Amino acid sequence: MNQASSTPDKAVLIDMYRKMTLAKQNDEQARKVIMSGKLPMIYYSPRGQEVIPAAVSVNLGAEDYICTIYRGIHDMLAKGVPLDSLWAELAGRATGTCKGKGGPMHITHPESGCMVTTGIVGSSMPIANGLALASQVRGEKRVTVAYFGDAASNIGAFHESLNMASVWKLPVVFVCQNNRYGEHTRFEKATAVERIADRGAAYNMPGIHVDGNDPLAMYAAAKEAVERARAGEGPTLIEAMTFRFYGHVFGDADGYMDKAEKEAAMAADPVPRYRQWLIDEGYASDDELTTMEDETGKRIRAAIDGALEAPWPDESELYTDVYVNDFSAA
Amino acid sequence: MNQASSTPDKAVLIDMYRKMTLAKQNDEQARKVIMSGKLPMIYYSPRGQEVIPAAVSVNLGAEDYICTIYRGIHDMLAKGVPLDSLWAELAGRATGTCKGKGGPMHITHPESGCMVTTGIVGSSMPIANGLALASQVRGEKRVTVAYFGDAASNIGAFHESLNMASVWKLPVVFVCQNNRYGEHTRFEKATAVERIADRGAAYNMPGIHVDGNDPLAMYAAAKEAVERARAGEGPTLIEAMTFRFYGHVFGDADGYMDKAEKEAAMAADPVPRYRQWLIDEGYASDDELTTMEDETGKRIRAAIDGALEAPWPDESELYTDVYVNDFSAA
Amino acid sequence: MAQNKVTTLQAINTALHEAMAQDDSILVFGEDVADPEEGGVNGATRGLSTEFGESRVRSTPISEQAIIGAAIGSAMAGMRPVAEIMLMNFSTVAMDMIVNHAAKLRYMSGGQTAVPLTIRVTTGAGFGTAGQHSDYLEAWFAHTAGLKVVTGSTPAETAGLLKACIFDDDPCIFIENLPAYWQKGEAPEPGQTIPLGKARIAREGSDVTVVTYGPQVAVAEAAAEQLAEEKITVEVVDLRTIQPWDRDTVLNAVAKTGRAVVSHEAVRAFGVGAEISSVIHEELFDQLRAPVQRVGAPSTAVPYSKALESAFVPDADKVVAAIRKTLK
Amino acid sequence: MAQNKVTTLQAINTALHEAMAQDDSILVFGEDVADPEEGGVNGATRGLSTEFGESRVRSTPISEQAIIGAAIGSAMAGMRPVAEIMLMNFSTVAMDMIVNHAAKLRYMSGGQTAVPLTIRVTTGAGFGTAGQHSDYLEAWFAHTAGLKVVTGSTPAETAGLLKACIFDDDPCIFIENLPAYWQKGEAPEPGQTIPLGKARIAREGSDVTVVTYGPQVAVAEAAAEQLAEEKITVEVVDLRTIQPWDRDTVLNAVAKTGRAVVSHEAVRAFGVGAEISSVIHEELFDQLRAPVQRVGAPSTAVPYSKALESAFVPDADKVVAAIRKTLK
Ligand SMILES: Cc1ncc(C[n+]2csc(CCOP(=O)(O)OP(=O)(O)O)c2C)c(N)n1
Ligand SMILES: Cc1ncc(C[n+]2csc(CCOP(=O)(O)OP(=O)(O)O)c2C)c(N)n1
Ligand SMILES: [Mg+2]
Ligand SMILES: [Mg+2]
Repeated sequence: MNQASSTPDKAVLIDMYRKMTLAKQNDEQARKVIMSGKLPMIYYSPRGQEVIPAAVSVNLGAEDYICTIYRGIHDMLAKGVPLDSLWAELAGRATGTCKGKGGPMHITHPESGCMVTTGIVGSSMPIANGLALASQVRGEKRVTVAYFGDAASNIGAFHESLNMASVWKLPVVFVCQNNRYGEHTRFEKATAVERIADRGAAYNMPGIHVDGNDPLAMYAAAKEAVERARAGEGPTLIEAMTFRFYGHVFGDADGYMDKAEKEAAMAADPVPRYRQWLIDEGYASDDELTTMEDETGKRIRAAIDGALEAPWPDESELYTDVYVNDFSAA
Repeated sequence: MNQASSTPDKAVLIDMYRKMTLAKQNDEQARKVIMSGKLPMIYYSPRGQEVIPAAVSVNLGAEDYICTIYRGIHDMLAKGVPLDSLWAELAGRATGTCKGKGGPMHITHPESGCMVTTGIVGSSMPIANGLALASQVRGEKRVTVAYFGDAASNIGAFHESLNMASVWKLPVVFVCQNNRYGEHTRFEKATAVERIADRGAAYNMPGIHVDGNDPLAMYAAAKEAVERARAGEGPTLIEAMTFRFYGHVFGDADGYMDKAEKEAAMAADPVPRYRQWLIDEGYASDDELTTMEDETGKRIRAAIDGALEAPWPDESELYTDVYVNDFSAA
Repeated sequence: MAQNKVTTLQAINTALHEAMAQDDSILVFGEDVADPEEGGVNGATRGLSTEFGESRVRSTPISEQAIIGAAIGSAMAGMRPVAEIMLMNFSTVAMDMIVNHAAKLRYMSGGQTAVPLTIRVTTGAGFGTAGQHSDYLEAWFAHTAGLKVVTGSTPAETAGLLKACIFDDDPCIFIENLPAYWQKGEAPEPGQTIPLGKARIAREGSDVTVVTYGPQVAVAEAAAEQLAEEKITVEVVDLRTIQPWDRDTVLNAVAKTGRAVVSHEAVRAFGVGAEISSVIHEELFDQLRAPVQRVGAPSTAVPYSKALESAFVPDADKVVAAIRKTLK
Repeated sequence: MAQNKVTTLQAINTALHEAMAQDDSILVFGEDVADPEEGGVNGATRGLSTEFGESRVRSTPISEQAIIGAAIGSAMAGMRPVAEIMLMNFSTVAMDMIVNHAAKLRYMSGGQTAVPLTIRVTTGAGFGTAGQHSDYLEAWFAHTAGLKVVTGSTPAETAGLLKACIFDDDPCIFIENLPAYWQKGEAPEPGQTIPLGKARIAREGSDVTVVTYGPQVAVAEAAAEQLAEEKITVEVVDLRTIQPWDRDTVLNAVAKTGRAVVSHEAVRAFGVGAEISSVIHEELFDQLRAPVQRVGAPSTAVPYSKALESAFVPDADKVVAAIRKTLK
């Protein structure tokens, strides 16, 4: 653990762990319920990447926005998307955040600031700019975070977004979760630069390369970037190094992965590591954390149970929400 | 004139001037014939930018490819697109390079290696990659040059192309003609970085910032890049600083331009400057160059006259060349 | 009334001024749109940044994905952005943003988020800008659920419809015809908006109905004039909103005459006319006295040469020929 | 014959192997297509890089514009690239390359350059991938002059048509249906190609003609089975090439029955069916006994929930209902 000078106070440290354990346990339950056959869905597990949104989100308020991606359930949970309507959406039910129309790749929950979840690589960034632009024009202090993956840094939208954000000094933080693979392709095979953070220079934008599995380092990076954005000083690019434990899509044959690298990454699971650190440093007792974990686990199970019993959307829902005033879409 | 160590020999120096004077005079005649009303066309004058393609092209052979843009008539002439069919195309005649179907923004002439002229900002680059890819796969020594403007460096295709070219070490040279404006917008207002050449680093690609109006410096930069590509060592990004004398589109009200900057640039017209240098350094006499110029002027006038008398395409041409075997397109 | 004539460009400019003055949430951005850049290459947005400031009126980098992304995000956050994509062909660069996001976010979010943006695009053959600058993609946008596709046929219509788009809560593609920019017509009434989804009878007639939109309305009117000499009277329906289109007005107008021609400048095959024609056949099969005829461009790119370009765009003669076919 | 059954995925894989072995100029690239990346997320290109090397078979960055650009340029230089755009929705990111360049370069160059590329795209609702992963854009491509748009309805058809696209000298959009990847059918004959532009009579009948393509061919066949019990015989035409489509075969098949249904999974409004329906009405107006009916998806994004997604895709019941309408 990189004990930075700016170690946050206890409440924040505990809050980060709360977010991490929520995301980790949610993922465990998700994989379980998929395996059980009770809730079939295509699932992009973010297991292993929990530290990043936990550390980012403790620097954000409910009014701040995020735009995330198909592999963003940890980002959503850290930002406060409620478990019940999230799970109902995953199950395609009428009580889901999006009435079952969006599904796992398109969770939206404006109340908690989760504005867009996208399935198109690179597309979180241009939309995040727009949210930030609205805040800037209105003179609000709101910050927008765009999450995306390492491979997304090779697509045109990344380039256009970072350039525009920099030229207009938009209050946005670009958080690249570098898990070293884009689908089955290793980072190095697709990306000409060694560090994505170095691409910041191409936009005259600070680029921070950070161990995204180190909560204190990640916290410091996020804090700096969020403060810069909030102060009207413009955008930051953060490259947070991490690893995804369960391949591209849960269930994929991971023959394309470097086994040793994967095993090492899993052995260095950042969540239990941080847990131990909290105990070692006296921020929490094992019991306290166990209680928190148990309670979190219960809430998740309840959300899943509730989702599985929730009503399906009525077929008429197929035709609504196309336009503000429903023309017949049939 | 930046007398680089690698000053080329006399034949090359003269050849560069030949290309420059051809482009310059062609532009002068183009503006004249447009003003006369005899050949109305939307014309993007490259006047002021002649040095760049002249210096690039003396490093290329006929088998090398270029992809250029609507403001690329100097690039085409330097590469060897013949005046007669070029002018017939500008006039929309059946004898034009493209039978009148392409027009000024879409000149193609594979025989001289001019593979694509495009009107979509940024699109010369991905296609240049493809041409270079074919050469690489076949083990040819052919080099492809992609010309584009400064403002094009802000569009997604730039980013994707440079990354892919670098990852695959494609034999391509990206030549950005930085004339400090994209349409009516000043470079600084749209571009987050001070030097586009610095963006090369984002792709682990050499980025050369060069005075594109200095023939020797430009020659040295082009030589280095073309040799690198030909040797299989991968792509180079060249940012060649220059200026366009006649605004975005010929005839635009140039109220958006900095008058002093424009006047200074025109006063420093690189073509007469180079002419004088050739004489001063004893590479050519005033008479020799005047003869060359006169002869060039005559060829251009003959091409224009020929074009204006050439037949219009038959209406049936509207429906051909849609597919290889003509289905009815009517 | 000569002093009341304005160009389409002036009408658009006035409409934008009016809208921005009326509602602070309206933003305008696109390449060169602010006044230091002369308010656009054609001056459509001239004066806006001077009046409303460069925070609300911004010249952008050449980054169409980022332009539409900025529009989508700000729209979701409660603004009413009017983004300009200089030419319709360039919308292909931003097609992901338009189709996968702007069009779908309301639906995919179950109605939680709205995207009240307007994308102004210009197009139109006639100026020799050839294959990459003159395409008509309205059929694509009409096929894309969630978008509204709108175009005007006169300066006043253009102004009224543009304002309706700006104040509409859905993403609107507003199509402007480049050659029509400098054509004059009656000035719009100040403050007037024209409701979306309602077609207009541009000319009454009882023998044949021509359904069309944009610059082809004038062409249809010219064709009607020509045929009036033969005592054939032609009804001309101006769709205004291409999607969702006004089936009632169209079907009533065709039911009246029993004969129809659908016409547009876009490529005929798989064009907007195919949908209109199909629905007319489906709904009025027994009342039709002849098959619906479609007029549109051939399946080619727009050619450069004047000799070819003028044959590409359907003219009044082609509309007259199609009308005659329905009268056989 | 059970040992002769293959999945569509296997048929595609075999076709690619055959083609690459036959012609050195064939390149394959796209995200994850090489074997270190498992030959694609679905394995469609598995084995190719091992057999033909990573110079000819390349996994790319996630850069769809660069992917299609690389295909266009190499095609112009004499190669026959087969570029994969993983899902049809992602083609929107590369739409400029496809529409402004691949489709137009032959025309704009006056025939000097050809672009013999094939773009393989996958799509199809049914797996809960929702609004951004299941769109059907064939109508867009069909509206774009210069492209050929092709899709198969069985493993053998898919293989034969894919090879025809690869060896064709024009840019082809080859559409693969994702749910059909794991469906089995007769194995293709080795070496067989199926000519472009020729439709196929998938089933003979004399009462009604259903014109369709891709996965809807099986749906139409199921509808035909259902109606056979009532002694209604249905002719099913598989378009194969959506553009340029085989008017002769379609019009003959409809002329025979005097009744037609056009069906596809894509959104009905402004879809491919509108063009086919319009042409049938235009050409066979006097022979039609009922208006042509169109079956397609509603004008919505593809919804996630199983409950909605299954109502989105037209099933045999919907085709049967449309057929009955023509029989009234
Ligand atoms: C434009 C586009 N191209 C391709 C895809 C298919 N795809 C989905 S996820 C993915 C990999 C993205 O990798 P990365 O950005 O590193 O994010 P990660 O999945 O590793 O979190 C790809 C290629 C897509 N969704 N969108
Ligand atoms: C994708 C796209 N967007 C916008 C345009 C309109 N446009 C044509 S040229 C131009 C400016 C390009 O500037 P730059 O790249 O610097 O080249 P220059 O014209 O200065 O040579 C613009 C915006 C276009 N052709 N393509
Ligand atoms: Mg990744
Ligand atoms: Mg420029």
